[in-house]
Amino acid sequence: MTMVTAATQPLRPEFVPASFKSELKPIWCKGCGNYAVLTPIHKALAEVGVPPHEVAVISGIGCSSRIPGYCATYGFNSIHGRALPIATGVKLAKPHMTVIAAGGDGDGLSIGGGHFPHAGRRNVDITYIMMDNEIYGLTKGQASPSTPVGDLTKTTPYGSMDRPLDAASLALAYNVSFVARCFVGEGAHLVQTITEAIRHPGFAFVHILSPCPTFRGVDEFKEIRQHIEFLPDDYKTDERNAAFTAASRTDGKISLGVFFREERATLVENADILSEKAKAKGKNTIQEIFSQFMP
Amino acid sequence: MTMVTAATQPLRPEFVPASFKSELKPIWCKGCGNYAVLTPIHKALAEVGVPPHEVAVISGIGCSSRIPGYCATYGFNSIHGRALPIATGVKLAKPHMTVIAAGGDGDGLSIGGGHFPHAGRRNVDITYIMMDNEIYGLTKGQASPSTPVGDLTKTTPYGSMDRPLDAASLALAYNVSFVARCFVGEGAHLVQTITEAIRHPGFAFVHILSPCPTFRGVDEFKEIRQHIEFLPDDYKTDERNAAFTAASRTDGKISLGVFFREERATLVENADILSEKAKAKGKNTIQEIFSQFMP
Amino acid sequence: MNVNEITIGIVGSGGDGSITCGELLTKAAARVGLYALLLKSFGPQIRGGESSVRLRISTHPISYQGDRLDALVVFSWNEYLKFQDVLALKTGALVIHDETAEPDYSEKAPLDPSMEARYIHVPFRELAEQSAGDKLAKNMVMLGMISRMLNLPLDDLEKIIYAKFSKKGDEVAQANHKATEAGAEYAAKLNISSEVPTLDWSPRPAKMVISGNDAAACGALTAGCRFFAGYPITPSTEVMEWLMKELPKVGGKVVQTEDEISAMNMVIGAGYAGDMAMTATSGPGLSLKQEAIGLAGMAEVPCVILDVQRCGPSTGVPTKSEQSDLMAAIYGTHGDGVKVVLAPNSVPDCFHVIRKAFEIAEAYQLPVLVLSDQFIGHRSETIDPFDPNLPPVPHRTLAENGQLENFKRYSLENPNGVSPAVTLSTQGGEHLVSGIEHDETGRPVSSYSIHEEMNRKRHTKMYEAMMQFGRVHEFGADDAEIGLIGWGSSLGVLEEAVERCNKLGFKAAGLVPEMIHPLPAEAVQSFIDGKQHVLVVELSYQAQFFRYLKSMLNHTDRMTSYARSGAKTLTAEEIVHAIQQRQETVLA
Amino acid sequence: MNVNEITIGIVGSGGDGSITCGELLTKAAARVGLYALLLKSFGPQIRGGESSVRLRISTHPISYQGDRLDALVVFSWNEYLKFQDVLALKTGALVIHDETAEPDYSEKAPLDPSMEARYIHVPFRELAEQSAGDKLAKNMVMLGMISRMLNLPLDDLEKIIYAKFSKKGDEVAQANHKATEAGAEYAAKLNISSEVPTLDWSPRPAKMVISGNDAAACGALTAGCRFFAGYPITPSTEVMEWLMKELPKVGGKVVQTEDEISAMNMVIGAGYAGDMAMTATSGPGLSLKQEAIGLAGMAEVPCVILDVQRCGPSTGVPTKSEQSDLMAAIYGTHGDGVKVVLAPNSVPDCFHVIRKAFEIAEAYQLPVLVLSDQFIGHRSETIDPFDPNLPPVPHRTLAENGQLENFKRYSLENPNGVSPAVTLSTQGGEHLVSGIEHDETGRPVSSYSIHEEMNRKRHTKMYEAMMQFGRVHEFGADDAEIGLIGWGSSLGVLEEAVERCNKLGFKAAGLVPEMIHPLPAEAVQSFIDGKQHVLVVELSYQAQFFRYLKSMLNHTDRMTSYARSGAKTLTAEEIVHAIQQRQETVLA
Ligand SMILES: Cc1ncc(C[n+]2csc(CCOP(=O)(O)OP(=O)(O)O)c2C)c(N)n1
Ligand SMILES: Cc1ncc(C[n+]2csc(CCOP(=O)(O)OP(=O)(O)O)c2C)c(N)n1
Ligand code: SF4
Ligand code: SF4
Ligand SMILES: [Mg+2]
Ligand SMILES: [Mg+2]
Repeated sequence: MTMVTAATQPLRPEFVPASFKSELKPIWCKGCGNYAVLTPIHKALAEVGVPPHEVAVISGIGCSSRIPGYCATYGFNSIHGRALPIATGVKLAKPHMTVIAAGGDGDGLSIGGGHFPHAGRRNVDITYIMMDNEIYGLTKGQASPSTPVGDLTKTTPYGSMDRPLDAASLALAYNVSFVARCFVGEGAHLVQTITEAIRHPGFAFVHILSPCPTFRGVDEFKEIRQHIEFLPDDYKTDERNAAFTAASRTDGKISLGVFFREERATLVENADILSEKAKAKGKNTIQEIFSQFMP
Repeated sequence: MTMVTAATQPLRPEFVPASFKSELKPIWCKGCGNYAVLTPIHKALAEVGVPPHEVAVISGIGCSSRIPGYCATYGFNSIHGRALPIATGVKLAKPHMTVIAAGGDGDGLSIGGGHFPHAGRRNVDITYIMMDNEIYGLTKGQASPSTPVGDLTKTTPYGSMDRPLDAASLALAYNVSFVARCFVGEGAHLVQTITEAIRHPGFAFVHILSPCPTFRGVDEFKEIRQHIEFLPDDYKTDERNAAFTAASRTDGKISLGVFFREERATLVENADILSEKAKAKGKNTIQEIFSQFMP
Repeated sequence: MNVNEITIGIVGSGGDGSITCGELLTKAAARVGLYALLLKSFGPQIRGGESSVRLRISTHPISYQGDRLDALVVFSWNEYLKFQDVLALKTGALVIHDETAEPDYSEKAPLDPSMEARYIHVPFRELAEQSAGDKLAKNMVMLGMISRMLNLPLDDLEKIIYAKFSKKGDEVAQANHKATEAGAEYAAKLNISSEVPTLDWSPRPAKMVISGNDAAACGALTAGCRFFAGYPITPSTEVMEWLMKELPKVGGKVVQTEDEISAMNMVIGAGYAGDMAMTATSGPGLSLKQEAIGLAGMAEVPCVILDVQRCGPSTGVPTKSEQSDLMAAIYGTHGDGVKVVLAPNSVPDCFHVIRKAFEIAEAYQLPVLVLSDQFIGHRSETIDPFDPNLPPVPHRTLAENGQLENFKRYSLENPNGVSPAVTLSTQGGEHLVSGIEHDETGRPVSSYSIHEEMNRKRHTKMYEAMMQFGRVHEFGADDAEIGLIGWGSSLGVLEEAVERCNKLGFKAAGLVPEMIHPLPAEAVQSFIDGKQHVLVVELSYQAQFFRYLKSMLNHTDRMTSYARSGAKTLTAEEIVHAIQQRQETVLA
Repeated sequence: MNVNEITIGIVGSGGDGSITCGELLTKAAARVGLYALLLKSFGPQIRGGESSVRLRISTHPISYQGDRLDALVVFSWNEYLKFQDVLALKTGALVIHDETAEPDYSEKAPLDPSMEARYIHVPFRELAEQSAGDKLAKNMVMLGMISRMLNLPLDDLEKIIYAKFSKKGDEVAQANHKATEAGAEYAAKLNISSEVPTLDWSPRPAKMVISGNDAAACGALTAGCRFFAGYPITPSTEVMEWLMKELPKVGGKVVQTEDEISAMNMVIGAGYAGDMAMTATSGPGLSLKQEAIGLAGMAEVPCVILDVQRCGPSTGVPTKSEQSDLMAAIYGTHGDGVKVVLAPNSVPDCFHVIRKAFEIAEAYQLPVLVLSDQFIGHRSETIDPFDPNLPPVPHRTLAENGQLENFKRYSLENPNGVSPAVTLSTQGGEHLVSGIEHDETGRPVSSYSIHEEMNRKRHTKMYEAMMQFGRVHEFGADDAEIGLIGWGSSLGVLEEAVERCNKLGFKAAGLVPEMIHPLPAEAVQSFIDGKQHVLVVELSYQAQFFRYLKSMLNHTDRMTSYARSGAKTLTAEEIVHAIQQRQETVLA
C-alpha cells in the first residue's frame, strides 16, 4: 500500500512524467491553457512518485474535463459537475490511491457548485484542480460564474452583469484545508503547488488560471500575466480570515500561492475512527448484528 | 405599483402583523423556534407596509419551509432546496412584489447549496430567511451541514465528524449584498433585521438561529443564548473581509447583527439595463427581429 | 370461538401510545413464533399528533394486512375519523373504547349502526392509575387486554416490557408491567373470549420483528455491500440510518451526502473503484438521480439503488404508499438507459431481493434499481430469522493478467455483453471510463456503428440478466380462467384475492414478477395466454404497470386494468369486487 | 439533363471552409425562393478540425435530406472517410476534388469502383490564388462552381458574400466575390452541366434561412414567452443564445442559470407568477429537470420545456441526433406526473409547435415538453417566412372577482379539470401552492380520497388537452395496406419512404403524431386498424416509440418495429428496404 505522505522526495523515483502521459492526443485548441496544466500534473505525479495504477483522475464534462483521457492512470470522464462526489466515492473505496478531481470553472462553480462546500467540510483527501478560463469552452463560449462583469459572450450579448465568483475565496469559506491559486504561465510554481496539494493530507484545492484563447481571445494570457502577484515570502498560511482577504483582493491584483493549509482529520481517517467506535460497541458479527431484531 | 424603498416608515400603515397571518394553524412542535420567526416576519411586513397581495413567500421542504402556509400572502411550498430559483423567477416576473425565500439549513446549505452563490452574485432583490436549527427536522433528526462536530443524530450515531458550514460566512464569500445573523431569542432584533432585509435593495440574507427542541434537545435555546454577542456599535458594515472575520469567529462566540451591506445594481435593475441595451440596437419589432433570417 | 388469525386496530392521539402498544404486541407474537403484520399511520405532525396501528396476527405466514378489523381500540373518535379509510370494521366487530375520555361514545361513535359493532367501555385511565400509578400507562392496560384476547403469555410480555423500558429505570418498567397485568385481568373478567374469536396457537421458535427497510439494509450487509451514500427522505431514511450504524462495524463506508445527486455519484465512484455500493431514496430523490443512473449504465458500473416509493407526483404524500415510480424507474433517465429493475413483495423479500440486486449488478456490471414502497418499507412483520451465514454475492468478473495487455474495458468479445473489469489500483489495468459513447478501450467516439454496437452490448447484458435471474411468482389454480397480475408489495393482497376468488367459484391464478425490467416476458405471456381474462392490479392512477405489460407482451386485448391512486392500501375485497364486475361484463 | 432537385456534399478539414460554402449556397437558394436543407457535421474538436455539409436544393418543399449524393466536393479524402456514413454517393455521382492537395486522388479515392464515380480535378488553390490573391478562398471558388451547377445567379451570390464579409472590409468581400466568379467561369468552361444534372427553376419570393433551434426561439417570442432560463447544452444552446439576444428587446427576462435544476425552477417561479416561461435543454438536462417538472405538473404551473435530443444514454454523443428521450419525456418524473409532450417534425414546425406548446400550457395549466432533436435543431432550411403578426397565444383563464372570495386555486368545479388561476399580486387572490398533495384551496392533505380526486383532475386536463389539440399528420395512399408510423423529425424521411413504396407498388401511408402524450389514440388506432402491416420507425435502440404505441393501442400484433441507434440520420432507402423485408415475411 502506497501512502501519500508529506515527504519531499519521490516515493518511487522510477516514475517519470512520461509514465503518466497517455497515448491519446489532446484535441484542445492551439494555445489552450490546459496543455500547460496537463504536463505539470504529470510532473507533479512523478515528483510525488506514485505508480500510475495507484492514481485515479476524475473529471466532469468540459474541455478541461478531458484531462483524464490524457493521463495513463485510472481515469473517469464523468458527467457535468460531478467530479467531486465520484472522486469521494473512489477515495473511500480505495483509500491508498491518489485521487485527483479536475475540471472547469463551469463544472465546479456552476452545476457542481453544490458539492464543493461539502467536499471541503468532509476534508476528503483528494486534490481538486480547477482550470478556470472564465468561460464555457466546450459548449463554445457562454458566460461562466467567473466571467468578469461587462464581458461579451454568447449568452451575454450585451455584457455580463453578475458579479463573478472567486473559487479560492469560496474554498476558504468552505473550510477547505489546502487552498492555492496558480497561473499556467508560471509552470514551475504550478508543478510545485500541485505536488504539495497531492502530498497534503486532506482536501486540497488548486485554482488555476488557464486561459481559453478561442473564446476569450489570445490576449487573455498576457492580461493575466500583468495582474498576478505571488504572495509575500512572510505570508502565513494558517489564518483563514487573512487568507480570505488575500484571495479576494479588490485592488485589481490577483494573488498566487498557497493561501491556507491546515492539518486535520481527513474523511478516510474519520471513516476509520467511525469503524473503531462502531466496533467498540461489540456485537460485530452478522449474527450479533441481526440479533437486534429478535424480540 | 408598490416599490420597496429604504424608507423607515410603513408605506401602507393600514396593514398590521395580523394582516399577514393565515388561518392555517402551524403544526410545528411545541417550543419550536420557527414560531418565533413567523411572527417577526408578519411584523416586519407590517413595518415595511406592503399589502399582503404584493408579497410572495417561497420555500423548499422542511419544517421551516412550511412557513408560506402560515402567511396570508402568496405562498409556494415547493420542493426541497429550490426556494431561491423559484423566488428569482417570481421576482423577475413581478418586479414590484416583495419576495421572501425561506427555509431550513438542510434546504439551503445542503441540497439547495448550489443555488445560494448564484442568487448572491446576481443580487436578486429578494430576502432569504434561513431558519438554522442544525438538524433535519422534518425527516426526524438527521445531521445537517450545520450540525456541530461530535453531535449524535440519527445519521451520526457515533458523533458527527464533518466541519459545519457557517451560512453567513458563505453568503459573504458569495458577494451577497446584505448579510445578517439573528437568534429567535432576540425578537426585537429579529423584527428589525428582517425589516431592513426586506427594505434592502438587492439580495438580503438573514441567518436565524432557530432551535429544534424535538431533535436537538430543549436546552439548545439556552445554550445559544449563552454564546451570542451583538456586533459592537462601531462595527462597519461595508467591509466584506472584516465581515467574514466577524461572521466566522473561532472563540466560541456567535456574532449577531448585520455583517455587511452594499448597494449595487440588482437583478431587476440589470434586466432593465439589458432591455435598454438590446433595444438601443434598434430593430425591435418582431418583423425586424425576424428579418435577420432573410438572406 | 377459536380462530387462527385476527386483525386489530388501535387509534389514538399524541400521548395515547397506540404505536408502542402495537409494537409490543408484535414482539410478543414474535417471541412465541406467531406471524404478525403491523401497519402504522401518523398524522402530519413531526412528533405527537394522532396515530393508528393495524395489526394482523396469525398462526400461518401472512403478507396481507387483512380486509376489515375484528376488533378496534379507540382512544378518541375524533382521531378515528382521520384513519377510517384504513381501519374499516367487520360487521359485528368488537369496539373497545375509553370510557372516561368520552362517556357517550356509543352514541358518538361515527360507525354505521348497520355494522352492528359491539361496544365495550373500558376505564383505561382508571385502571392505569390504579395499577401503575400513572394514567398515561393506559396503553399498557390495553396491551394486557389484547394479549389476553390473543392468548399471549404474560411472562413473554413482561420480558418485552422490561427490554423496552429498562433504560428509563426498573420502576418504570415495573409500573408498565403492572398496568399490563391489570388489563389482562380486566379482560379475563369481562370474559372477552366469549365476545370475540380467540386466537388458537401453539408455540414455535421465536421470530424476527423487522421492517422492510431494515430487512433491505440487512440484505445489503450480507450481500457484501461496503459502501453506502444517501440523503434522508421519507419513507426510505431508515435504510440509511441502519447502515450508518451497522456498516462501519464490518469496515464499510457510509456518507450522508449533500443531496441525492451526490449520493448517486459517490456510489458510482465507489462501485467503479471496486466496492459493492448502494444508495436508497424515494421518488423525488429518484428523479434527481436519473442523470447519474444513466452514467452508471453507460460506464457499466455495478451499483444498487433502492427506491422506497411514496405517493407522487412531486412531494405528493410522503408518508403514504403508491406504485407510481414504475416508469420512472424503468425509463427515467434520458437515452436508451441500461438497468435492471426488481421489486420485493414483502418484508422478508426486501432482504432477498436486495441480495439479488447486488448479485445481478456485479454479474452484469450495471445499476440495479429495487422498487420497494412505504407499505413494505415501514410495516413490521414477524418473520423467520435471516440466515446470518449467507455468503456475500460473487464479485464482478475481473480481467485476468493476460487480458490486461492493451486492456479493453469494454471488450465486445463476450457474447453476453459482459466485459471483464478491474478494480482500481490493479497494476496494468489503467483505463478510461466515460459517460460519453466509447469504443472497447473506453475512448470517446461519435461513430454510428460503434454507438449501435455498444448499445447492443449494454442491452444484451440486460437481456442476459433477465434470462439468468428473471423470475415471476405464480400462485392459484392450475386451470385458472381468471388471471390477476400485480407487482411488488401487492403480492400479499393478490394471494388473498386469488384464494377468495377460488372460494367464490371463479378459477383464478395470480402472477407477480420479481424482475420488472427487463420483463420475463415469456412467463408472463404464457400466463395471460392461458386465461380468459386478466386483471392488472396496481396503485398508480395512470396504470403504469398495465401500460408497461401491454408494451412488452402480445395479444393483450384480454387484459384490463384495475388501477387507482395510492395513499390507501389495496384490499382483497376491492380486487374481488373488481373481478366480479369484469366477469359480469366479460360473460355478458 | 434538367432536374428539379439535387443533393451535394462538401467535406474538408479545418481551414477548408466547407461549412461557410454550404451556408452561403443555402442563402443564395433562399434569395431566389428555392427550397434547401443543409446538414452540418463536425469532428470532436471545439474549433477547427474536419467538417462536412450535405445540401439538398429543390424547387419543391423538402423535409428530407435525400439518400445519396449527386455530387461531392472533397478537399481531403482523409476527412471524407470520417463522414462516409452521412455522405454516401449515388452510382455515377460527380466527385470534384482538389487537384493540388492530393494529386493521385482518383487512385487514392476510397470509393468503390463499382460506384462509377466521375472525377473532376479542380485546381482550387490555384484558382483562388489567381482570382482572390489568397488560396484560402478556395471554398469561394467551389461556391462559384456549385452555383453554376445550380444555375444560381451570381449577383445574388455577390450580395450574400458582401453581407457575410463586409465586416472584414470591402476588400475581403471583393476578393471572395472574385474567387466565386472564377469558380463559376471554370465550371462553365468544364461544361459541367453536360456531366451532371442541372437544377431547373424559376425565381420565387425570397425565403428565410433558419435552423430548428432558431425557429423554436422565434416561436416562443411570438407566442408571448417573456421569461427564459436555461443552462447551455449541446445541441440546444442556440435557443438560449438567440433568446438572450432578442427577448430583452420586447421586455422579456432571460437568465443563464447555474444548472438545469435552477433553470426549471426559475421557469416555474415565473410561470407561477403569471409569465409565459420556457427553458431549453438536451437529455442530461432533461434528467436533471425531472423533479421540478413533476412540481410544475402538481402545482399546475404553465411552462414549456424544449428538449433538443442527442444520442444517449448519459453524455452519449452530444453532437448527433437520436429519438431516445421519448420515455423520459413522457414518464421521467416520479409518480403519476402530469404533462403534455409534443414533437415538431421539421425546421418550420419547430416554430409552430412551440407556439402550440405555450397555447396548451396556458389553456390547461401544465408543463408542455417539446421533443425536438439535433437533426432538426441544427439543420438549416429555407422556408416560407414566418408571419410576424401572429398574435400571442391566449393567457390562462383567470379567476373572476366573484371567484376570489375564499379563492380555490385548485377548484374541482370545472369538469375539464382546469381551475381559474390568478397572476401574482392580484388583490384577494392570495393562496398557497405546493408540490405536496393539496385540497382545492391548496392546503396540504394526505387523504386517499382527495389524492385520487386531484389525480383525476390533473389527468383530466391532459386528456382534455389531447381532445382539443391532439393532432396527427397522415399522408400517402387512402387505401394503403402498409402503414408507416414515426415521430418528430422522421416525418420527412417517412413521406419520402411512403412515396417510394407507392412507386414500388406497395400501397403505403404514413402517420406522425404531433402530440405524443397523451397519444391521440383514436386516430392512431384507426390508422393501424385499416392496415395489413404497420412498421414503426424510430432512432431508439430500445424501440421506445414502438413500446409506447403498443402500450396505448389495441390489436397491435400487426405492428412491427424498425428501430436503431441514432448518430446517423434515417434514410428512405433503409426504411423501404425494411418494408420489403417485412412484406416478404408477412406475405410468405
Ligand atoms: C447536465 C449537463 N448540462 C450541460 C452540459 C453541457 N456542458 C458541457 S461542458 C459545459 C461547460 C463547460 O465549461 P467548464 O466547466 O468551464 O469547462 P471548459 O470547457 O471551459 O474547460 C456544459 C455547459 C452537460 N454536458 N451536461
Ligand atoms: C429531493 C428531496 N430529498 C429529500 C427530501 C426529504 N426532506 C424533506 S425536508 C428535509 C430536510 C429538512 O431539513 P431542513 O431543511 O434543515 O429543514 P427543517 O425541517 O430542519 O426546518 C429532507 C431531507 C425531499 N423532500 N426531497
Ligand atoms: S475552447 Fe478554449 S478551453 Fe476549450 S480547448 Fe479550445 S482553447 Fe481550450
Ligand atoms: S421537529 Fe424541530 S424544527 Fe420541526 S417542528 Fe418540531 S421542533 Fe420545529
Ligand atoms: Mg471553463
Ligand atoms: Mg434544519
